[in-house]
Amino acid sequence: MQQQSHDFVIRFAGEGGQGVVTSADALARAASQVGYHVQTFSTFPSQILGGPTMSQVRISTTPVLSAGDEVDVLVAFNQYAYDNHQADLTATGVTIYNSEEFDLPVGGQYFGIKVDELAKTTGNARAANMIVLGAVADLIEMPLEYIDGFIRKRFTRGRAGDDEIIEANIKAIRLGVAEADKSGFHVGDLAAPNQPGYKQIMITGNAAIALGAAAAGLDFYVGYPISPATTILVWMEDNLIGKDKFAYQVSSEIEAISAIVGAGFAGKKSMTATAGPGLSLMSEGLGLAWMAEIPCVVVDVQRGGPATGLPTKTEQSDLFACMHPAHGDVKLPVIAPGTVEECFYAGAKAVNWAERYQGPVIVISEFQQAERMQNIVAPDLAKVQVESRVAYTGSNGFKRYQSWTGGNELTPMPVPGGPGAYVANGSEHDEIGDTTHLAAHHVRLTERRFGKLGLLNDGEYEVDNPDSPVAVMPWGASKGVAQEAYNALRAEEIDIGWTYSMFLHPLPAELLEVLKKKELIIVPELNYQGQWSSMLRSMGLRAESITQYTGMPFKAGVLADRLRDRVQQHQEGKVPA
Amino acid sequence: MQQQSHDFVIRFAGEGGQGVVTSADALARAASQVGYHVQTFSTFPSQILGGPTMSQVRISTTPVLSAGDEVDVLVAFNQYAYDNHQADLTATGVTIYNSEEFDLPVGGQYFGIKVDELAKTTGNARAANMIVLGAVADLIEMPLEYIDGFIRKRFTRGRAGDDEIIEANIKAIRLGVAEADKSGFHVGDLAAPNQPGYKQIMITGNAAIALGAAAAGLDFYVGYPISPATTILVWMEDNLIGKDKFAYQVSSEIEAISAIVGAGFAGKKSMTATAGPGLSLMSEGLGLAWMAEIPCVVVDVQRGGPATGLPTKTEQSDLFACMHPAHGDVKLPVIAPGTVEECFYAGAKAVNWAERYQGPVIVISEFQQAERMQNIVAPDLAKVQVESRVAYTGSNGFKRYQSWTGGNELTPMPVPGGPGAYVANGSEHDEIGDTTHLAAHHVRLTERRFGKLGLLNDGEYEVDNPDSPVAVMPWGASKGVAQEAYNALRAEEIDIGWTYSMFLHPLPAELLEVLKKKELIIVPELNYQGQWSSMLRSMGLRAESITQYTGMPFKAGVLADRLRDRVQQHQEGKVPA
Amino acid sequence: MSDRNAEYDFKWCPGCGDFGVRRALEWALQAHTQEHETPQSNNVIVAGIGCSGNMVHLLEGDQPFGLHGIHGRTLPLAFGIKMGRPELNTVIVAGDGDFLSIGAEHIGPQAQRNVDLTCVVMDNGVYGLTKGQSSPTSTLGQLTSSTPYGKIETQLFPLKMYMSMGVSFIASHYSSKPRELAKLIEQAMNHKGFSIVHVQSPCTTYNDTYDLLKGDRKKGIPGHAWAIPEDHDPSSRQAAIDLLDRPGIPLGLVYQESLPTLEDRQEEVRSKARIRTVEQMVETYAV
Amino acid sequence: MSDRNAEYDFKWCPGCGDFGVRRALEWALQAHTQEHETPQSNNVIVAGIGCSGNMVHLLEGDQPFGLHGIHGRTLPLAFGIKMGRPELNTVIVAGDGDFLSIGAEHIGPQAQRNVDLTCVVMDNGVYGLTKGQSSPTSTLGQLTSSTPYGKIETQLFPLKMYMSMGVSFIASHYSSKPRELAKLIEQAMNHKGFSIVHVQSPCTTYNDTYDLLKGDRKKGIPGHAWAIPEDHDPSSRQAAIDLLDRPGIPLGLVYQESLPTLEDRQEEVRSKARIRTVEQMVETYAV
Ligand SMILES: Cc1ncc(C[n+]2csc(CCOP(=O)(O)OP(=O)(O)O)c2C)c(N)n1
Ligand SMILES: Cc1ncc(C[n+]2csc(CCOP(=O)(O)OP(=O)(O)O)c2C)c(N)n1
Ligand code: SF4
Ligand code: SF4
Ligand SMILES: [Mg+2]
Ligand SMILES: [Mg+2]
Repeated sequence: MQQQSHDFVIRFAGEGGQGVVTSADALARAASQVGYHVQTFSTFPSQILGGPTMSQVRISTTPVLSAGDEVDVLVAFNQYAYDNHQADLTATGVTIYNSEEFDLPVGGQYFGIKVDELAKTTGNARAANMIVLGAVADLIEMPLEYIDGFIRKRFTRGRAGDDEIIEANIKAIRLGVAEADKSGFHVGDLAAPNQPGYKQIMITGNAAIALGAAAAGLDFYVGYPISPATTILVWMEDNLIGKDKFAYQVSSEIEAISAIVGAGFAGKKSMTATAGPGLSLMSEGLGLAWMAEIPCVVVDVQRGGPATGLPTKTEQSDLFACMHPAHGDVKLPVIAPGTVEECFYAGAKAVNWAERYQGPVIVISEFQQAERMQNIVAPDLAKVQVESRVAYTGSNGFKRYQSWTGGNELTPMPVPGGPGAYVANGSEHDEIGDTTHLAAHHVRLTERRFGKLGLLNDGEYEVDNPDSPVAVMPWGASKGVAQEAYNALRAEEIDIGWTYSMFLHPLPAELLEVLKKKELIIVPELNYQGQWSSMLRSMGLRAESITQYTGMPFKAGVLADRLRDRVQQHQEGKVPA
Repeated sequence: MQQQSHDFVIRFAGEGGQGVVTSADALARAASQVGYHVQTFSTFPSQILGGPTMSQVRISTTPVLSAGDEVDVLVAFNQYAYDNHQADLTATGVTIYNSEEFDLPVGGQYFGIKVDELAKTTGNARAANMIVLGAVADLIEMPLEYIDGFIRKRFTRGRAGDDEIIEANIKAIRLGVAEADKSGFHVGDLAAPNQPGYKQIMITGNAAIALGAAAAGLDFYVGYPISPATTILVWMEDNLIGKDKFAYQVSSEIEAISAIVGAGFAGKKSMTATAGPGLSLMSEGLGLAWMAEIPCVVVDVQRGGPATGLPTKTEQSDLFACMHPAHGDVKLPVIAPGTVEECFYAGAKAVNWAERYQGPVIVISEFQQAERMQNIVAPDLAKVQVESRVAYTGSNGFKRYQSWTGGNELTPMPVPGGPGAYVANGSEHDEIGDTTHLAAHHVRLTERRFGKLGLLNDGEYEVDNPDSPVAVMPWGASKGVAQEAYNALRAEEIDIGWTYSMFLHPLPAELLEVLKKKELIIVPELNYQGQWSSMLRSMGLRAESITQYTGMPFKAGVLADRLRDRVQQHQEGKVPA
Repeated sequence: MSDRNAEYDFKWCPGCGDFGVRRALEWALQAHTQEHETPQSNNVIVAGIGCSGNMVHLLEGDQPFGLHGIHGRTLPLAFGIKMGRPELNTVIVAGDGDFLSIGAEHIGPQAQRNVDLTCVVMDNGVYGLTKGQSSPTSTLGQLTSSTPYGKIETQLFPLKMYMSMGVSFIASHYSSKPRELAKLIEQAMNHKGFSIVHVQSPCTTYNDTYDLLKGDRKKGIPGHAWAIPEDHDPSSRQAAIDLLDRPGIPLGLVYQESLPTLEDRQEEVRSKARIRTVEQMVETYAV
Repeated sequence: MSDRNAEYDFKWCPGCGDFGVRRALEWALQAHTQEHETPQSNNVIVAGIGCSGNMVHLLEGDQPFGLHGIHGRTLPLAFGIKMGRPELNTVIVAGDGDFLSIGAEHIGPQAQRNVDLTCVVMDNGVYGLTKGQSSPTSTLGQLTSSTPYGKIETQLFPLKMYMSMGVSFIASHYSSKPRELAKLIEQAMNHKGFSIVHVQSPCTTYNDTYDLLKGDRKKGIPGHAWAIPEDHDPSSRQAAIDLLDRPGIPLGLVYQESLPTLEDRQEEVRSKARIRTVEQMVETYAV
C-alpha cells in the first residue's frame, strides 16, 4: 500500500464572485468536522467587485502552523488564475480548471471540468462548488463520506427542500469525483484524521480577538471602518449589545479613542480597533489615557505602511508606534497574538490588563491573521478569568492619584456616580487631579505610571532547547511559520533555541532572563527597520532581525534557509555582512 | 588689590507685572553691549496675569554655558519671591528687596530700597528698574558707564523728551548705587569684558530657529498656537511676508501639517512649529510626507509630557515621537540644537535637508531654550548655504518615484505647473505615483525612502579627549550644562571624553565610529525612559542615561557629581545599581 | 479647586468673564442636583484646554467628577461617558478655540445623535491661555498677536451653525448675568438631548468686549447684547432662524426641540436585537 | 490612470456613479484649460481616500498633477497648495465619508477664508471602499454592515450645512448627467472662491439609489432629484435657503456669492506689511 500524506495544500483562484472563497470555506469546514487541522489564507484585490482573488486551505493531521509554501492542488477558475498560480505547484501538483472559461494545451498536469454544465445536471446550478470539491477530494483520496457529512450538516436547516438540495450536492460531489477519475491524476493519499478529544471552533483571528474581549466582559466598543480591522467593528455591531453594552460606529478614529477614554473613565470596559492610519490619529488620545490613567483597549490590525500604505497586504511595522504612540514619556503594554487561538486570549487579557493597571493596552495583530480561518480548541469560558478595576468605595476626599510604590494591587479608582470625586487630568496633576507643575508631583506620578506596569507580570511564554547560545524569537503572526522553520532546523539537529511570547511589553521577567544568556537572538519580522530586534537591543540583548517587507508572509522554507545560514555564520564566528 | 570674578548670576523675582523680566532684559543688554557674554533664564506661572515669576541673568567674561546653579545677587520684589529664592544664594550672596512691598528683620545679607519713592524723585516713575540696576551694578562693581551707554542707546529714539528720559534714568542709576553703598554690602568685582572681535546679536532660541529657516529661504509657514512654540508663529506672522511668502494661523495642528505638505508638494519651502500635543496630532500627516516624499519642516519645542503635560516646564521626552512619529516603517531626520546659536543653524539646515532628500525634517528644541536670551555671533548670511530641491525640467512621462540606489543627488521632483505630472501618493505606488500593492514596488520604494537619508551626511559634531573609554554625550539644550560639568571633571583630570552632535538622525558617520569604540557612553537627558541612550543601544552602542524628570534643567554641579560617580564605578568595574 | 487645593496655581485675570460663568454653573449644578435628588457625584464636568476649561479646577464647594483631557476633544470624551452611563449629568465647559476651531468636527455628530449633553461654551473671541491669538469668533480685521495686520478670515457665527447642524437646544447669554445664565444652564441640563449654552465671556486681558456688549447708557450707546423678546417661540425653527438674522448677541433661549435622544434609540436597538451570551457567541463558531 | 498604467489594480464596480463624475471632471478640466489657455499641468487634483478618491488614478488622457493623501485631509492639503500657489487650478475629489465625516472639521475654515478651491464631493450615502458601512448622509434607520439594526443617527444635509458655513459657491447634481455636471464643475472652477459641487454618485454595490433619484416614469413614481427652476436666483441667500427647504435633491446651481478670496486678502496684507529682507531681520537683533 502506498504511503500516506499528512498534509495537503489546496488553492482556489479566480475572479471575485466565482466562488473562490466559498469553495475554500466548504473544504475547510468539511475537513475540520472530521478532525483534520485546517488553516486558510486568502488574498483580495483592491477593487470591490471582481478582481483576482485566491483562497487556499491547508489540511493536516497535525496542527497547521502556516499557510504552506507550495500547492498540491490548484483550482483555477480562469486563465489569469492559472497563469499566476501554477508556478506555486509542487512537482506532483495538479491543476483543475474551469474549461468553460478557458482551455489549456493537452499534456500538462491538469484537467478541465465544465463545472456549470455539470452542475445543471444535478438540478441545482448552485452545486458547482461541490463538483470542484468532489474532484479535489478524489485527487487526495479524501473519503467522500466526510464531504457528504458536511453537506448534510450545512443544508439540514429544517426547511422544505433541504433533502433535494442535499441530494443534488451529494450528486455533484460524485460528478466531480468521476471527472478526476477520468483525468487519471492522483496527488496523494490523505491519512486519516486523529479525532480531536476536545470541542473545537472554526474562527478567524479578528473574530477571535473580539470574542476574547467579550469573554473578559467588554461593555463598550466604538470604531471607524478601516481594513483590515473593519470586521471587528461589524462583529461588535452584531454581538456586543445588551443591557449596559453597546457597539457603535463613530465619525473618526480621533472620536473613537476619545470616546473609549470617556467610557473607560465612566467605569466601562471599552475598546476600539483600527489599522495603522487610525492608530496614528489616536496618538494624542492614547497619551491622554496613559496620563489620566484610564483603562481602555486599542486593537491595531496592521497592514502595509506607512501612511495609507498597502491596505490589503500584511506587515509588522507598527510596533514602534504601538509601544510609544505619543509624545512624552509613554510606553504602553503591547500584546501581539501569534495564532488565531492566541488572538482569543490576547483579546481577553488586554481587557483584564487595562482594568488591572488602569491604563490603555494595545493588541497588535495583522492582515495575514485577521481573516485567516482556523479550527482551534473551543475556549473554556469557565477558565477565562475576568478582571475588573478596583473601584473606590470609601468616603469623599480620596486621593486618586496618590503615589504607588508597588504591591499586587493598584490603589482603587473612583467611578463617577460613586464616592471619591476627582479630576481625571491630561495635564500633570496632584493627588486629586488638579493641574500642577510642581516637580514633586511630576516625579512621583511619572514613577507611578511606569511602576504600575509591574502589575502585568503574568504573561505566558515559550522556551525550547534553552541551553542553545542562539535562539529564534518571532513575534506576532510570523510565529507559526517561524515554528515550522525552527522545527525543520531542529530536525537537522542544528543547535538553535526557541523563545516566544505574545506579551511584548512588559516582557515576562523569566523570559528576559533566558534571553540575557543568548549570544544571538534572531528575530524574523515583516518590516524594514527590524523594529523588535532594535527594541531588544535597547534592552541590552544581542538581537538581530531577518526582515522581509514585501507585503506577504514569510515562507517557511525560505525562512529556514536564512536561519540556517545565520546560525552557521554565528558558529563560525562571522559577523553578518 | 582684591581678585576679580569673571562670572555673576543675578536673579530678579516677583509678581508678573513688577518688571522682573524687563529688569533682567535691561541688565543683559547693558552687559552684552560692552562685550560680556550673557544668558537669561526665566520661569513663568500658569496664570496669565501676575503670579510668581523669576528671570535671571548670567554675566560672564567667557561664553555662558548654562543659567548658573547659584545666585550672587537676588532682587526680590515681594516676600514670596524672597522666601522662595533666597535658598539659591551663594554664601556671599546678597538680596536687594523692595521695602515698599515688605520688610525683613535686621541683620541678614540683604537691604531694602524704596524703589518707587526714589523713582519719583528722578521725575520719571518709570525709572524704577534703573534704581535696582544701579544697586546691582554697585554690588558687583560693574562700571556705571556701561549702563549709561545702554540707557543712551535705548532711549535715543529721535523724539522730543529723549534727553529728559535719559537723564532721569541715569539719575536713577546713581540713586541705586548710593543705596547699595549705604548698605555696605559688596558681592565681588566684575572683571573687564573682552571686547568681541565680531558682530553679535542678542536673540532667543525660538527666534533663532525662525530666523535660520528664513535665511534658508522659507516661503510658507502655518501654525497653531501652543506653548512654548507660539512665539515662532508670532515671529513668522511679523516677518515671513512678502512676494510669494506668507505665514498664517490655522485651525489645528492636523490642518497645519496637511497644509505644509500641500505647500511642499506645490514647490514651497514650508514649515510649522508646535509642542508635544501638536506633534502627536501630526502623526498621520508626517507619515504622509515621508511616504509621498514631500519636503517640509516641523519644529517641536518640547515641554513636559505626556498629553497636555506641563506646558511651562522643560523636558526632553519627545525624542521617540520625533524619530518614529507614525505607524509603518518611518524614521525621520531629527536635528536637536543645543544652544541658541545652534538654533539658527538648525532652522537653516532643516529647510536645506528637507529640500535635499525630499521629505519631512524635524527640529526638536525645548522650553528652556525657547525664550532663553543670549548674545551670539551674528550669523554671516553670506555663509549660510541655501539649498532648493532639484525641480524636474524635462518633458512629460517622468518617473518621479523611480528607484534610487545612491549618489550625491536625488532624482528630480516635478513641480505642479511644470512638466512631469504625477500623483504624490500616500498609498504605496509605482513610478508615476499610481497606487499599487505589488511587492516589487513596496520593496524598492521602502529602500528609496530610507536610502535617501544617506544624502544627509554633512552634520557637524564635536569630539574631545577622543581616546577615553568613557564619553559623555548630551543632546539638545542639556548641552551647555553638560559641557560645564564635563569641563569641571576634566579640570579634576578625570578621564572622560566629550561627544556631541545636534544631528541625531542621521548621526554623522565619523561620530558613530568614535562612539563604537567607547566602553561607556553616558547620556544626561531630561526624561524618564532615557530615550536617547536607548536608541544608541539599539544601534549597538554601549550607552546609559543620567535622567532627570522634574521639569527643570540640570544643575551643572549636580550633573558633575553624577558623572563623576558613574565614571568611577566604571573604572572600578562596578555595574551600576 | 482653590479651597480643596491651595497649591493649584492657575488664576483667572481680574474681571475675566469666566468668574461669572463659574458662579452660574455652580448654581445650576446645585439646582439640578436638588431637583433630581441626585448626589453631586452624579455630575461630570468635561473641560476643554484653555482659561475657560480650567474652570473644572476652580469650582468651589462640593465637587463633581471632572475630566480635563486634551485640546478640542470635550465632545467625543463626553459622548463616551454618556453612551456608557446615560444616567450621569454630563456638562462640557470649553472655550471658542477649543470648541469651534480644533474641536469643530465633533459638533455635527453629537447633534445627529442628539446625545443628552450640556455644553457651556465660553466665547471670548480669542485664545486666552496662549496669550491672545485670533479664534474663529474673532472679527474680520481684528488685530491679535497672530494677526498683526488684521485677521483675514471672516467671523464664524456659532449660533447659526448650531441651528443648521440640528442642535436641539440652543441658548445664548453673557457672563455678566450669572443668575439668568444659571437658569439657562439648568434648563439645558434638563433638556433631553444635545444642548449648547453659548456664553459671551469677555477676556479682559486680550479682548475686552464688556463695553461693546453692554453699551453705555449715559453716552446713549446701545450694547451689542439684547434680550430675546418675551413673545419669541423657541419651539419654532423659523422664529429662531429669524431671531439669529438680527445683529448682535441675543440673550436667552433661542431654540428648543424635543427629539429622540441617542439613549432612546439605543434602547430601541436593544429591544430589536438578538442578544447573545458569550457562550452562545462561541457556539456560532462550533465546527 | 488606466491607459498610462496597466498595472493599477483598482476598478469601479459596473454602474458605479463615479464613472459619470469622471467624465464630467475630464470635460470640465478640458474646457477650463482651453478657456484660460493654461496647460493641463496647471491643474491639481487632490483626492480623498475612497472609491471616489481613486478617480485621480482613473482619469484618462492628458494627466494633471495629483495628490492622493490620507483620509479626510483633502481640504487642508489643497489649502496649502492654494495658499502657496494661487495660480494652480486646484480641484478636490472626495467621498461623503472622507469629506463630511472624518474631514468635516476642514470645511468651515475654508469657507471663512473663501479659498479659491473647487470641491467635487461624490455622495453615495455609504462607505464604499471599506465595503458598505453607514456614512453621515446615510438615512436614519438605514441597514448597513455597521448598522445591522438600522442607523440611529439622523441624516446630515450637506447643502444646508454649506450654506450656514458661508461657502460662496454651492451646486448640487447627480452622476447620470455628466454634461450638465461638467458645466457646473467648470463654473465652480471659474468661481473666485470656495466652491462645492455636491454630486449624488450612487454606489451600485452597497447603496444603489438610481431608481430613487430618477423615479420611474412608467410607474409614475417621481424621482427624488429635481431640476432647479430657471427663475431661481442663485445670488439670493434667501432664495437658496428656501430652495433647500424643499425635499429631494436639487439639480443645478444653488448659491453663488462674490466675496474677497483668501488670495485677495493676502495681497491686502502684503500691501500693508513692513516687508523685511533677512539681513534686516538679523539687524533687529543687533546688540
Ligand atoms: C493639541 C493642542 N494644541 C494647542 C494647545 C495650546 N492651547 C492651549 S489652550 C488653547 C486655546 C485656548 O483658547 P480657547 O479655547 O478659546 O480658550 P480660552 O483660553 O480663550 O478660554 C490652545 C491653542 C494644546 N494645549 N493642545
Ligand atoms: C485614517 C483612516 N481611517 C480609515 C480609513 C479607511 N477608509 C478608506 S476609504 C474610507 C471611507 C470611504 O467612504 P467615502 O469617503 O464615502 O468614499 P467612497 O468609497 O464611498 O467613495 C475609509 C473609512 C483610512 N484609509 N484612513
Ligand atoms: S487671559 Fe483672558 S480668558 Fe484668560 S483668564 Fe485672563 S481674562 Fe480670562
Ligand atoms: S463599491 Fe460602490 S462606490 Fe465603490 S466602486 Fe463599487 S459601486 Fe462604486
Ligand atoms: Mg477663547
Ligand atoms: Mg461614500
